[in-house]
Amino acid sequence: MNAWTLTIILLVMSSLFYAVAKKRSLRIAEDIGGIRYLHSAPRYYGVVAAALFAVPALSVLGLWVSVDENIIVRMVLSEFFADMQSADQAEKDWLVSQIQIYAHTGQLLATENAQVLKAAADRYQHLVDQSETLRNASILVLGAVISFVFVLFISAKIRARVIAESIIKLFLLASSLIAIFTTIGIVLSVLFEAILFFQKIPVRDFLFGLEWSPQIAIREDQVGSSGLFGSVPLFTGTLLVAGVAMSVAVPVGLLSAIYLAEYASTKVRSFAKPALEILAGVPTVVYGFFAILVVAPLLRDFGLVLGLDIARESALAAGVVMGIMIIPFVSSLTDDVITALPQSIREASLACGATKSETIKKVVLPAALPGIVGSLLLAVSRAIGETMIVLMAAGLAARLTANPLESVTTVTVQIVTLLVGDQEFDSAKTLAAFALGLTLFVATLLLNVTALYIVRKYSEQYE
Amino acid sequence: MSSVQIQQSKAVWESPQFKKRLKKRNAAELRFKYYGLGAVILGLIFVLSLFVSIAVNGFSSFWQTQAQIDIYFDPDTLNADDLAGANYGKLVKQAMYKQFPDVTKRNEKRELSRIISIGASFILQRMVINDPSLIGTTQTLWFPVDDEFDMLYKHDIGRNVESGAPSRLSINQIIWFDQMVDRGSIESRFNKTFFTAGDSREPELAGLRGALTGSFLMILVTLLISFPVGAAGACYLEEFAPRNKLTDLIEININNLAAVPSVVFGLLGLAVFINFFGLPRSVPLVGGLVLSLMTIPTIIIAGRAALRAIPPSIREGALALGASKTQTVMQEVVPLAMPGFLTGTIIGLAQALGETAPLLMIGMVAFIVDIPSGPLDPSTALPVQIFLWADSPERAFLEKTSGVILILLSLLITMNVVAVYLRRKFERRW
Amino acid sequence: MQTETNVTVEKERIVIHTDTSKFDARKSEVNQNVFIENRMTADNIDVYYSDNHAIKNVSLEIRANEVLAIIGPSGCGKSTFLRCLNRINDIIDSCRITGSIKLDGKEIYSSDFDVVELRARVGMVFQKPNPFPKSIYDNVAYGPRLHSLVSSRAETDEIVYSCLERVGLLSEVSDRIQNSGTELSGGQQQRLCIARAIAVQPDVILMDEPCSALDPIATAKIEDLIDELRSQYSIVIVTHSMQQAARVSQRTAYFNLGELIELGDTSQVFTNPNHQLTEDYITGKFG
Amino acid sequence: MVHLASILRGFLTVLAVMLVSFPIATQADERDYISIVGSSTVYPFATVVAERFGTGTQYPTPIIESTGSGGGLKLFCAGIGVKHPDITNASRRIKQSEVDHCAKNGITGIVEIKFGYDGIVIANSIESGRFSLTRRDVFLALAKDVPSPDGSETLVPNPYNTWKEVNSELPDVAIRVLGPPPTSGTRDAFAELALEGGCKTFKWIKAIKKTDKKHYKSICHGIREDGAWVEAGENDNLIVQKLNADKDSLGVFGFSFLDQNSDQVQGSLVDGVAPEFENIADGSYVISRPLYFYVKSVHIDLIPGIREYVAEFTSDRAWGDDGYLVDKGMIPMPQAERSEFKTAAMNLRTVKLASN
Repeated sequence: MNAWTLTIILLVMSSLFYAVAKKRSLRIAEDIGGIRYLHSAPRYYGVVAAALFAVPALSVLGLWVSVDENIIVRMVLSEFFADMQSADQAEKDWLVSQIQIYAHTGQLLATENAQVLKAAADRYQHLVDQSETLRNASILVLGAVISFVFVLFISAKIRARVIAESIIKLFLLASSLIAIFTTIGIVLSVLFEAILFFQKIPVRDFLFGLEWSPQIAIREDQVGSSGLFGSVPLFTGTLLVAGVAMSVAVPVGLLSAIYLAEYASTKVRSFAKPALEILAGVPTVVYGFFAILVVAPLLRDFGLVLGLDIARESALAAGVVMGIMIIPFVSSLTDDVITALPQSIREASLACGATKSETIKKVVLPAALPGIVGSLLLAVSRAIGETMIVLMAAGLAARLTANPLESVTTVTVQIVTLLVGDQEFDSAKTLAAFALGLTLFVATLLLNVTALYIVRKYSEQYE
Repeated sequence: MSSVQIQQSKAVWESPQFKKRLKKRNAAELRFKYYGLGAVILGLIFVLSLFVSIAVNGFSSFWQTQAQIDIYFDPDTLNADDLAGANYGKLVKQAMYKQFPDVTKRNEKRELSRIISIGASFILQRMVINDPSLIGTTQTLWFPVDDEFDMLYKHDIGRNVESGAPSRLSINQIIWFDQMVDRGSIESRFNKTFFTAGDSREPELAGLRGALTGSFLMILVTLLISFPVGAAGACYLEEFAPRNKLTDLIEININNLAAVPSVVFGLLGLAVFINFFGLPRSVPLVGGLVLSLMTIPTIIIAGRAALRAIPPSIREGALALGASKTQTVMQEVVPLAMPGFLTGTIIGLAQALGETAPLLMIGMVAFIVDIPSGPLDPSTALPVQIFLWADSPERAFLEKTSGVILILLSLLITMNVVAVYLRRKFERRW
Repeated sequence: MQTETNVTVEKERIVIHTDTSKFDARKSEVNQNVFIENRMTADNIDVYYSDNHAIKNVSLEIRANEVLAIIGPSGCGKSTFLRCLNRINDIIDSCRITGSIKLDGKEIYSSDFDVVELRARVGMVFQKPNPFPKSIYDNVAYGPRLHSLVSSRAETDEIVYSCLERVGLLSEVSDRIQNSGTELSGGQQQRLCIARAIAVQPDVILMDEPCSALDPIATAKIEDLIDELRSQYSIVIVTHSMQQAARVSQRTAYFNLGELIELGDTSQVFTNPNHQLTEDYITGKFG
Repeated sequence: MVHLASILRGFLTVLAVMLVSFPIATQADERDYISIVGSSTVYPFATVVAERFGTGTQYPTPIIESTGSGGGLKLFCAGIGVKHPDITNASRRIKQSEVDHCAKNGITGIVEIKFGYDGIVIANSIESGRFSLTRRDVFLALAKDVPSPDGSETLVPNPYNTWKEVNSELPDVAIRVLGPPPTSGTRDAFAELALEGGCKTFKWIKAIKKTDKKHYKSICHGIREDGAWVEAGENDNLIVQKLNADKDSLGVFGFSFLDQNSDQVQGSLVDGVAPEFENIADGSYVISRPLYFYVKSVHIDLIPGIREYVAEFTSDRAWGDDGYLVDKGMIPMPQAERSEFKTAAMNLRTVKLASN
């Protein structure tokens, strides 16, 4: 039975139970004098019946699918290769793939033990088939029985609506819990690998080491670099690029937000604000391309005029483009903060004889400062975590420099370059990517939470 | 007294010092205003230069230079037993040699035959297999030219042979090509291939359909997962959740997740979906799952705002009629908040459509020619295709890259316009 | 109705101020019995918000050392008119004003009258107390610093403390003068706003329903303060409370639907209104 | 608003369908396309072959990920079955240790196909002067430790900052070479052919080889880490772009990239020979290396099309003297070698490394 057939059967069965339960509740209602005497509307009985069928069936299906292969393999191995119990994992895996490949294609990979292998493969296939049949039967039966029992016991007193509502509520709760699970997932998925990494490389060396050169020898006979995992150059590189970005985005973003909120006519505002916000919707890979296509050559030519040597892949080019990307974050968050300030404060200042700019500088900005700081922190967090622009435009040289004209590398770039291509999961090189990921996550988490705290505290002040 | 006081007061305001200060203050005011205006204009210049540079570079990718040649379907070359494996390139070469009978040297012949894209032989192969009766006939056909010549025709790139700068094109090739142009057998035509083909190593044969389909499948998966979950999460948090530590934790998590670097989500996808659950690499399903996790916080935040905008009177009205809390929410509140949910979803999906970094982590960067037919076929996505082509050495890929960007941007803009339209259409002031 | 409104356009009357008891010592050095002249005159003012004709051909004058109350039902344009007097309405894009308003004979809407100077000379107190989110001290010092009326810390201190004293706030906040102004109670905040306004030493103070957000005790304090301030400033107060108008003002203007219906001495307006509409409003027939 | 509610209902239905069908669908352990990993140097050749193969046959086009020779072999050797790649490309020969690693995971039948040559060029921007280097210059400029400049037989950390310091005939520009990381076959080959070639010219170092081979290797293959050698990732195209921008830098990459970008970069002469097609094919340009791909023979019946893919790769129209791979910059093997490897491929001859 393929996936679609099973799906359709499950759906049909659910609707069937819905219909049956609904009908039965209507019958009962008739007997006792009308629907009004039922605790809940008939369709709630239907919903509960359908849910009682589908939920157990799906849970069992999920559980089954995730464990059955393992169990079958273990059964086959213990049956035919009892002597292999103590063999190492690689050998077992090899045996299993031999069995599976024979079962699927009828191809024998090795000549030794051919008979046993064939028998094992037959057994394997048999078990797989059996398991599938058993699985399908059991989920259908299980769901059907539970649902059927419910249908049997439908009475005017059963509070179907309450049950249905708690099922819905449970689903809603589960959906909101996704956020927590995602965070846990992120932490777990980087934590284990990071711990493995820190067993090889001391945390101190990682956090405070001044040299980054993770290309340790990947084979014994290959002489590579010595494998230094000092992440300081990465963080300085990240901060350098983010710094350049912020020095573009903060003045432009802040000033344009102020202009649009305080000076611009409605007409200008209604055109310029969405036009600037387009920048937030442009994918970062496009910015990366823009950086190498337009900005880097432009900066380079400009540098030549000034007698500066700007590397094609410079922190400057990446930073400037990233700054352009961040402008709308700064400006729209600032705009929100500024426009949320009560108009009365502005009027008070103007009525004292302040000019508009004095009002802005002396009253509006100081009052909005916490909110603006919060939004700038969010923008910094965005800059630190940005990947594609730096990947395409900043380069790979892990250099400890504060000169934005040179090429630097960032945490995100290293994560990508360490992981893309080589998926082997035990060398310190790939593990380093997870350690970097963990650091990045923690750093942005701190920034975000601080920013959110500030913003929330601030917005409470004016509510 | 009053007149004296008036005099005094006037004296302050009309003193030259005050007037001078006033002038200064007004100048500062004007300056500040112009700084702001300058910032806005600078921002708009950024927007404009981004779009213009991409459009200028990318527009020509929608056209492809094609050459007209007469192909003789030589029965000697086309063995009826093995039509698929025949040497179709030879037909094209022969046709070209016929056009330039003077070319006899082996080396020159090779150069000559390179004018036409190797895609020509694929086209012939398809034609012959579909209609074997063509064998023995002569047909006048249009074929794409090689990307170098495409660049030559469109942008005059590579012509500077005489100036001594090296080029990949030989003088002979340029002369022959110019002769073909003079004969009228070279034309710039709409580049259908760009929209119907998958990736290719030959720029003139490369298309974005594979990436487009990949993106579509991925966004479909994202939509199907993130919309219900996001909407449900928003409902719970806004309508049902008690104010306690757990809710606070969820809120902090959601707000934080919306700002977590996307590359970290890539790490999550790699560790959880590929390594733990054993899903295959490079497939849209995994991409969609990762993007869902990124989109859900956006939808929840937008959904909560939509729910918050619905006045309590609606809920009170329903509750007063005896509806349960769940009924009220499901039947009265959610339908009213639906435009907000949809807007949030579309904006979230638009973000997801442009994401690249997490896809790099889960292996969606391979060379894939075939168009994926389902969420479990390996594929790339539009942004990844941009990344791949941006790194390609062939100059013709530069305009292809800009071309894909144009398509991607127009998709994103369409989605955002739809979102804005929905918001305007269904927006209600309570 | 137009004809009635013209009643107010009288010749500038010379009124001799007789009540000198409230003049403080410094002021009484000056000749006590002098002409009281018009500080501000508004002639044929019309205000439009987009298509909405909010003020219709209003003319009135504001005299030195008087409290002029503007009363009328909600939406009659009293606040709008008040906000024209220091051009604070300028910040509303759709607002358009025609007519002439003069401060000491100088047209305030003309281009050579700087709006900054105007607002410094015509202070304003708003309906809702709106102290800056700064310290009490900085709130009061804001105006003087802005206009460089003070050049040293000592001068600033002097102004701040005397203004706080004037509004009766000094004793209440002396120990927390560096605390935020937003921490004060509503009545205190409003008095702080008045202190902030008088710190600039304006000629005219506009008050837009200054007590509407306050409890009766705080209101009483503000009313006393207004009466006291009259000695030094011209005050225009918009209020929806007729009792308040009767208590604090010398003259009262009654607005209805953007028109000035009646203007006269407060006692006359409240006891013997010239116009039927005014009488109806005062006797509570509508409003 | 009703239609919006029905949209929601529709979504929920489809979601339910997906929830059920996905876990079952992902169970299907099937793959009908060839999965290829490996060297970034071979990537441009392999992708072209794959594309032609996909267009010319009924089989799906193979999926190719560029992972570097080392990373590719590691993936290749990880196991048998649809989850593991079928073919890996390499720009150097497989090592015994890798064969052993493969065997440990049950991969014994590895078919080796050598398909052409690639020169490794040391190139710079066309706008700068052309370098003429010896292997000894290269070694002295790039090795981590070099013989002391005072002539004694001791090693000192590389003291050279400019090319002129290395060899007075070279220009006075800072040593800055962009090259591939150790995962890449290009790096292996460069170390083996260029560095070791220069290294051997010091007799006393060569003598170490006999006594302590490991030490000898670490001297001759160790590349400096003080910034003069910049690991520029595995994407050789990126190096070309960087050279174009940074006129003083040199880059190390495959000949095909030089060929593709001959309007932007130029190859330096090595030992007096220019990196040109003929010179590499006849071996007079010394830094050239063979290109390989390895096929997991047990997968041949598992995944359809592998045999045909190999046939396409080893066909004359691909790797022949006039083949399309030559157009992409590969240097073809002599006819004899071609027919040898074609036979080997068709007979699935398993790789046997001479013990070294």
